[in-house]
Order: sequence, then C-alpha cells, then structure tokens
Amino acid sequence: MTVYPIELRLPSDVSVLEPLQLIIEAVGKSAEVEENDLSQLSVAVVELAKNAMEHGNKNDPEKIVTISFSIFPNRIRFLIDDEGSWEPEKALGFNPGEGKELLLTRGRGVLIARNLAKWVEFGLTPEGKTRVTLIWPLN
Amino acid sequence: MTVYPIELRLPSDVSVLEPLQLIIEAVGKSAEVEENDLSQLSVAVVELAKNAMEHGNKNDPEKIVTISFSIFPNRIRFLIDDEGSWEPEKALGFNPGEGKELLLTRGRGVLIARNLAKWVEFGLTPEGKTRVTLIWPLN
Amino acid sequence: MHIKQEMKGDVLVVALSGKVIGGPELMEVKEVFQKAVDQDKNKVLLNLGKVSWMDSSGLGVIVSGHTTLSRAGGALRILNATKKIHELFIITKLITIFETFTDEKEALDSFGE
Amino acid sequence: MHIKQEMKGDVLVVALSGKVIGGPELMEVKEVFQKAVDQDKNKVLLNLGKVSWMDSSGLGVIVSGHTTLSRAGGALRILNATKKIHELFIITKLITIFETFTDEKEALDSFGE
Ligand SMILES: Nc1ncnc2c1ncn2[C@@H]1O[C@H](COP(=O)(O)OP(=O)(O)O)[C@@H](O)[C@H]1O
Ligand SMILES: Nc1ncnc2c1ncn2[C@@H]1O[C@H](COP(=O)(O)OP(=O)(O)O)[C@@H](O)[C@H]1O
Repeated sequence: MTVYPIELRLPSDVSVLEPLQLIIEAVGKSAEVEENDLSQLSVAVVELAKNAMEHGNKNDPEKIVTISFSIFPNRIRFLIDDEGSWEPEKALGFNPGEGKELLLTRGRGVLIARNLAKWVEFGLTPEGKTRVTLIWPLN
Repeated sequence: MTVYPIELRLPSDVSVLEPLQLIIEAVGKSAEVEENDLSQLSVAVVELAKNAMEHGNKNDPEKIVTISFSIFPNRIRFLIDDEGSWEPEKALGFNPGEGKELLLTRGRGVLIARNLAKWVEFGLTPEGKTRVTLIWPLN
Repeated sequence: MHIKQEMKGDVLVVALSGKVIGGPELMEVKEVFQKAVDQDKNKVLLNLGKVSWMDSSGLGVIVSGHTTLSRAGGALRILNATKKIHELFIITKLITIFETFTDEKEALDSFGE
Repeated sequence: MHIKQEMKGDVLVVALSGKVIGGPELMEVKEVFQKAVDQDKNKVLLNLGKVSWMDSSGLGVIVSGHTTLSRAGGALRILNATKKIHELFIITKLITIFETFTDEKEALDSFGE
C-alpha cells in the first residue's frame, strides 16, 4: 500500500500556531492516536514548527514552513522543513537544565519535543534546507 | 492586520479524505465556528475537494489538490485548486433533483456544497487552473 | 464506517455507523444491497442513526440501493437519519423518494402494508 | 488565553486559562509579573488548572516571572498544574526550582512561612 503524504504550508507568523495545533491534533485523531496523547503530539510538532519559523525563517511571513505528514500503519512521520540551512550537529547535546541554565527563559523546545515524541531527528533536505523528522509510533 | 493563508496540499487519493475532514473541522474550530456547524463546513469542503481530485485531477495521486484557507475576522476563505482547467460556466445551472435525474447516483456534490456554504464560486486561477472559492461567514 | 446486518421478520435491517466518507468502503455498502436482492431479501431498512458524517457519496450509494431493491420489487427505507443527514435528503430532494422513520417498529411495519 | 488576577491576603493569584501558545499574549503574562513587582506584590501564585495547552513558550514566561519576583524578594509558586503541564516541568527540570501545589490554601499559606 502506497502512503501519500499530505503537506501543510505555513507562513512564518504566530497567527498560524493555533490553527496548526488543532490541525496536528486532527491528524493524530485520524491516525487513531489516543485522545489523551493528542496534546503531547501537538506540543512536540508546534515546538519544532516554532523553531523553524523563528530560527530557520527569522519570522519572515513570506518564508514558509512546510510540514508534511504520512500516516503509516504503525507510525506517523512528520517532516518539518524551513528555508534555513542549519548545521544539524548543533542540535546534539543541546540540553539546558543544569545550574544557571535552568533559569534561561528559552532553549527548552527541542528538549520537550524529543521527550514527548521519542524520535526527533535533525537533518537537511536533499536541497540542503533544514529538515526535522519526527516519528510518532502508533499501536 | 495581514491575514496569512495556510496551504494544504493533498495527493488525489481517497486515503486523504478522512484526515482532510478532520483538518477542515480543526480549521473551523480555530476560527470559532460553532461546534454544531463544523460537520457542515467539512462536508462542503470535502465535496469540493473530491470533485477536484476526481474531475480535475482524474484521481491521479501524483496530481495535487491545494486547499488554502485564510481566517478573516468575519469569514474563512477556502480556495480549492486542482490541476485541471474546467470551464466554470458548466457549473452554472447544474442542479439535479427533478424527475428521472433524482435517481442518478451522482451529481449532488456541488448542490450540497452550495447549500451548506452559501457562497461557492467556480473560477480559474491566474494560471488558468480550476479554482473553487468557498466563503464561510463567521459571526 | 461499520456495517451491521440483522433480519427482523422479513426485513433486513442494515445499520451503518461512523463516517461514510468514500473509497472502497462505499462499495461494501453497495454490495450489501446487491447481495440482499440475490438472496431474495428485498425489503431493507437502513439505519443511519449512528452515522457521524456523510456526504453526497453516501447519498449516491443509498440511491443505488433504492434502485436495486425497487427493481426487484422491494424497497429501501430510512431509519433514524440524524438532523444533518435529513438536511442532505432535503437539499437534494431525495426526501421525495425515500420514506424515513424515527421509530423502528413503525418502519418495520410499513413494509407489511 | 485569559488572565484573571485576584488578591488573596498579600498573595496575588494569577489564573491562566485556555491555550498558552505564544505570540503577543505571552507578553501580557510577562507584564503581569512585572506590574506585580512594580506594585510591591511580589508573592504570586500562578494557577494553571484551566490551561488546556502549553509548550516551552509558556514555561519561558513562567521562568521569567520567577526571576523577576525572586529578585524583588518575592516568589512565584504554581497551583494545579495539570498532569501534562507537570510533565513539562519534569522534562525540563524546572520542577527543581518551582514549588507546586494542588491545594490553594496550602499554597497561600506557604508564602507566610
Ligand atoms: N529549524 C531550526 N533552524 C535553525 N536553528 C534551530 C532550528 N531548530 C532549533 N534550532 C536551534 O536550536 C536551539 C534550541 O532550540 P529550542 O530548544 O527550541 O530552544 P529555543 O528555540 O527556545 O531557543 C535554538 O535556539 C536554535 O539555535
Ligand atoms: N474541480 C472540478 N473540475 C472539473 N469538473 C468539475 C469540478 N467540480 C465539479 N465538476 C463538474 O461538475 C459536475 C457536478 O459535480 P458534483 O455535483 O459534485 O457531482 P459529481 O461529482 O457526483 O458528478 C461533475 O460531474 C463535473 O463534471
């Protein structure tokens, strides 16, 4: 069975966050993610989408964040692409939460996304743009 | 206030219909469409998306239906584009429901979409592709 | 979508539930009607009470069932259409060809008349 | 998101409700803490019981409130974090710097100690 991805293209503007959160939960629902887990899925994806808008696209509403998702029998795969070209190694070891860092007002998005989604991978598209892959297992 | 549209790109395959229905209701919810009206909104949009897949894209999953939506204070605007180039006048006067036509197994999608959504307009994009505009008033 | 079938007297009650949205599922419903005729069960009561979502594709299958069963000398009648589905029957004027009921006993009895 | 403020004794109880998702709304919350300090109300109890959705942006504002209030000799404490929000405090280890309560009276009393 071929799984066809659905693509969501979002301008980098905070106004899209609320519809995005609801859309991601709708996607989860259609893949039969348990009601109780939907908000964790949406938190994880919204964290990564916010990063894409902010760090990848510098909050320029003309720049697009593309979230494509494919619902496989055992998982949903989300690809979150922005128009930047991040060096993904920077994501490794990024983990605030010790000593003084605990009081930073930011720097928790990736940590939260990784914890809620179990699998979050930073990389680049074939064209060299930042791509984050999030896998949400289904049971 | 600038309203930035969000775009949904769907392969022309029946597997996308169920996520699409839920996504459209999520969009409605985020625009504060009343809970009780959400399914009418999703029926209207899904009818038009099915037509775009079927008649515009000949059910070729490589061909994309693009639904873009903008949430204005008083309305949501959906643009449903496919890769065909329909002569929109054909949509005028299309209205089964008299005599023998009543027993046709098809031909009710546009009628239903028009009745539920109040405003459904057939036209072409600047590039000459089929574009259906659906306006859902908000109060 | 789920399909449940049950004989009540000489009437086949077919209950749909969930979303009737299209794709291969709709073929199954069509086949239910065809099979009913093949087995000489041509009085069918379609219970839509648990259908949470339906559009014109669902109506198309219902119309096709009507035609199949009428031709065989039977009938397709509708039970418990929700307010929203009832509205679709009105918009499309299908209400003029379908008898609809909200009481199962009454619906079943109507076939005997 | 909505913000409700109420003095209980010398403690300002700030109740958030709805979605804490980002944008200009978050600035408002930040301002609430700043204004509290400006008005010498530096004991603040933040009630999260009615927050239906929150992510790291919300945590960022809460941390900033903590810093603002602590510097002024006060404190920010948390009331009724839902299970899911509590989980965010654990994941981010913020649980180690915030006192959290599930009983309002107990929370209010804690400021007097
Ligand atoms: N899509 C992205 N493009 C570029 N940089 C990113 C991207 N996502 C994350 N980063 C980098 O990783 C850091 C950590 O992200 P995060 O944990 O979400 O914290 P925050 O966004 O609050 O700084 C960011 O500050 C940024 O430098
Ligand atoms: N996007 C489209 N591209 C081309 N033709 C269309 C499109 N939408 C509708 N049509 C035409 O309008 C007719 C009526 O559509 P509809 O009322 O939905 O009935 P049905 O799709 O069941 O035939 C279709 O049969 C088709 O010829």
